[in-house]
Amino acid sequence: MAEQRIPFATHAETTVLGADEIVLNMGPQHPSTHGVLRVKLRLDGEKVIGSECVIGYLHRGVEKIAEHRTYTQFAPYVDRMDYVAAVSNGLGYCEAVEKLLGAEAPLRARVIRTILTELQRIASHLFWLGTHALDIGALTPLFYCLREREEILKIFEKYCGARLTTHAFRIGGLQYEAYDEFEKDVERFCKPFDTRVNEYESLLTSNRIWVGRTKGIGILTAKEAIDYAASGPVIRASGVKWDIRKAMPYAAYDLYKFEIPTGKNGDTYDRYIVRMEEMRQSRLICLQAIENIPTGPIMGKVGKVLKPPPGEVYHAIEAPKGELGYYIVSDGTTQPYRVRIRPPSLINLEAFDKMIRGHLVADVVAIIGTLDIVLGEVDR
Amino acid sequence: MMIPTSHYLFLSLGLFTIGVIGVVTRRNVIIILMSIELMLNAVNINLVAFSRLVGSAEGHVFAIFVITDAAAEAAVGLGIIIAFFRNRETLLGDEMDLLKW
Amino acid sequence: MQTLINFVISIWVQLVCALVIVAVLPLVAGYIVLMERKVMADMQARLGPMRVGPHGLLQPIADAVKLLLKEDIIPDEADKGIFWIAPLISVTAGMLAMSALAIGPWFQIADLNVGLLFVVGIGALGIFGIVLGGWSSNSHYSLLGALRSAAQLVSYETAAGLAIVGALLLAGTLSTREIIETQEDYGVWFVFAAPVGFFIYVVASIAETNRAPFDLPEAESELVAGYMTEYSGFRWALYFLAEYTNMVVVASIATTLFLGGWLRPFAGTTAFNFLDGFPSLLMLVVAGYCFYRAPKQPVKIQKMFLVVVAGLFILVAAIFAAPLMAPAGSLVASAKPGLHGAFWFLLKVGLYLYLFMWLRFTFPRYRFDQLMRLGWQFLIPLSIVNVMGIGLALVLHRQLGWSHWTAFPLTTILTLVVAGMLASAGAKKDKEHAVVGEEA
Amino acid sequence: MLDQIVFYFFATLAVISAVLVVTRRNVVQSAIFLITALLATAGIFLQLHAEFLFIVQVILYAGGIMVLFVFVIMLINMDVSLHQVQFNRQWWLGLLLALVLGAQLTVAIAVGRSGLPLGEPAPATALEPSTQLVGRVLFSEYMLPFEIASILLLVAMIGAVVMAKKKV
Repeated sequence: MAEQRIPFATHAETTVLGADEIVLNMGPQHPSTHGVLRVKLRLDGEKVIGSECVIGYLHRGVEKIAEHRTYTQFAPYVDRMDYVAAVSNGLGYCEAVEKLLGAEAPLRARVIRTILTELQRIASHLFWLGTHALDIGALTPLFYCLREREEILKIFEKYCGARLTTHAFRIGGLQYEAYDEFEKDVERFCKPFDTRVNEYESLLTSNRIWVGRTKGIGILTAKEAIDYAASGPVIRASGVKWDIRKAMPYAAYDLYKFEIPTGKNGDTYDRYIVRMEEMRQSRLICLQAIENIPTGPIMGKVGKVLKPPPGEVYHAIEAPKGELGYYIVSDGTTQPYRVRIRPPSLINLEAFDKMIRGHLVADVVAIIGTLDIVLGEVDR
Repeated sequence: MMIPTSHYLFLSLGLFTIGVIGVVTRRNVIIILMSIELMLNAVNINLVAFSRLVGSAEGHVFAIFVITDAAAEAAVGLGIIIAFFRNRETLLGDEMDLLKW
Repeated sequence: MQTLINFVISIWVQLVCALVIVAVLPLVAGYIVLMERKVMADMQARLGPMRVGPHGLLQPIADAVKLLLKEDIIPDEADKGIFWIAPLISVTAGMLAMSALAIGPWFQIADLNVGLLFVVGIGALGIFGIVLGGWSSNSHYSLLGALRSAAQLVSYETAAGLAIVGALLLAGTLSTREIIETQEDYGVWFVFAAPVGFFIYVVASIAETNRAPFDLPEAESELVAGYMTEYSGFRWALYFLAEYTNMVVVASIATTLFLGGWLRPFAGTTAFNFLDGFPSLLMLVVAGYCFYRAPKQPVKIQKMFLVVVAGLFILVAAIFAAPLMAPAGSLVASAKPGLHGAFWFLLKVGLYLYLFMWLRFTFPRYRFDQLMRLGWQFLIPLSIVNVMGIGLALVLHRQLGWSHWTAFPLTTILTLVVAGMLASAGAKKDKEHAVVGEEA
Repeated sequence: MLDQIVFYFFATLAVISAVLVVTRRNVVQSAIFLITALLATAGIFLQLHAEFLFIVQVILYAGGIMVLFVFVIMLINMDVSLHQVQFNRQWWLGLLLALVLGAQLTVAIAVGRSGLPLGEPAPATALEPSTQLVGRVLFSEYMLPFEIASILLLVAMIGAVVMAKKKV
């Protein structure tokens, strides 16, 4: 047999396949790569000894598009990055541009933004939980999770007319006033939600199979997590208490009390526990916020044509998946000179190869799931 | 109308001979192992046919022993083949010319 | 010619049974799929198939037609002959295994004196279909699925076999018919005499049929569809047919060995004779539900269809009731064991399958090494202990004259103690593995 | 009548598949035909009223040993062997052996006709070696060989594990 050479960027030292090594190509069409991620795995039997992620199948050049749109026109595009958490994307962009303009949204707008973003965090985590459990083989939680997520999407729909790519916020505040039943709807969702989370946990948390499949899988120590610049639940599960909502408060987070859940071992199980706890905390934030939504205007003074002064700004928010940063350079015209987006999924995905080495094929899907990537965001 | 015992013997002979030819002429060790299984099988037919002829269960008992032996042989043989293939990347019997490597 | 006719006449019952199995089993498998989808929908707070026929009742037929009409794609690099024949091997093995099962005292193709071993052994041949199909597809996913499948089946076959041995010790025979008759004589199903054995068999049989949480060979999220990744259309359907046939086979084995086969609950106790009315009653309840739902169907033809279904159920109820009403000794009355036996057998098989589905929709999937560890380090030792325990109980009962009520509970408790020890040892080992994993 | 049909059917099947085992180039196909041959032999056992042996043959040979074979064949990369010469030049030796064996059997039957009634039909129900009888003989008279066989299996198992391990 001719020696088969497979280029491996991450594993250059041994490129010749031995007698019992095979290369398995997972994706881009694969049920559990969450979109169009392609993973090339080098296997010894079922053990992974090397991997390479091939990304870019969903690249749409979002950053380049920004250079040919005005600041306002570009706002809906960011919804299409992390399409399961569109509200968070919008929040990050709007706040970044506001920072560039030197303006600030009124308090009422910020509180409503906070509520919607936290609901979006719950929705995103629910979607993650369902698909992650499905990857590991538990079919049923997905449908329960989607049931709850549906409630949140209904609130979004009532608020701004869209369910998925909401474009809920405007630069400088909000376009829409909260509808009449808004507080009631949020409360109706949040009040029983913790029993729902408990319900999911009763299906999974102490299940022997679930624990066996997630404990000790894909370990990322605190130091490694920092070295890889991981963020969000991934770094928190490794024991690093890093949450931009606390570290650099934005929107109205400084008004509310909430905890930052952290894990100890940095394995898949800890990331699961952290996300479950985050859902509970988000629920608490929502409940605190709807108690007292301040009255007042919802739109700040930003003018009709946005023309920020020349300069640059970096603004990061804590999106459901981690630190979502916008770096915007303005040359004083109506269009941004450059927009660079720091997507949490992409940065977290870089730890994938580290996490997967030495585990089995079955763990690959568990680790892809636990990183909670959305390919729209990875590829942009 | 019954079948004479000699017919079983000829069948057994046929299978045994084919097995022998396989062992002698093939180069692939897996097929050689399979040919040996064929020969053991031929023996079993004999044992059972004779057991029937003389009316005792001993033939069956021996056939069971033969099958046990075949299982042991297959396990060890295939173990050797895997170890061999891992080291030499070939399955040809005539290239198995070292006792230790 | 005359001999041939005589031969056919002498085996006409078996021929009819065989025809029924070959002709009806695909349909039954289709309806098991429908039942599974409905059970899944129920557990997942949704409705499941509702479009084809009232409540999706005709869905299996629509699916079958669709699969038959689909293009039969054979991959270019596949080993065509083997690719072609592999699903057939699986199906044939499954159906052949059905032939020695006694579904009710009347319905049995062959009462072999090695009956149960025949079912187990022939059923195990289906693995060749899976392995060869996976190999011939020439795809890494298929190959991995096939390898997993082979390793899994061989491992769990051992545990299942030893669990069966435990029950066989109680029965003292391999003939399926006699096993059930022994349980009738004992007056107790073997599940109560050997509960641990039943547990082992349940777990092992799920693993053998590649069902969740042991569905690694076709784990959707990992291997796409495992050994059937490259299959499509009718051949794919054949694999599914084989899988569901195998489910029916293992459920039938469990029913025969542990759940009293065709016996009614409390078969020997005349005080419970009112249970004979249960089959008719159940059918009437189903018919009543159909009548209740019929007016709510949106389309007229669906209403009529449901009424027809209800009518059929009433007819079946009448058939079950007839032997009870008829005067004793008449021909109709003598049909009771056959009819009711089949009912109870199928009911138990259905409940067993329901258990399968329940587990499938509740548990996550095992990983391959965990699966192997569970099989080799827990189930197989436990099943050996179980065999010894049952042997001990039989010695105590038969040689030393202990009563059933002390001997069997005692050995069961002993076995359970061993099971606990095994489980705790396994947990300790798991921890060590985890520690090693952290270091590495 | 039926007996004969069954016997000759299975005998033909066994011989044809045995020939194919030896002549096929592809190892997987050989393995499949070996399975067929083994199942045909099982059928002959059934025709001989050796039901227990029939099922042992199916479970152990076809279901166990052959799964092992197929498993190993799949583990080992097949592309290598397809392009090599599969036969060596010893066919004359094989033919010679076949002739010798055939002659031996013919002589044995011709001479032994007086000793053992080999040409006679096998008795139908002189003895039905059922499962129970086999078990009784196996566990009483042949207890020692049985135990030795179990030790043999144990040794084989350990040997196979040791050999297939990566680092000895």
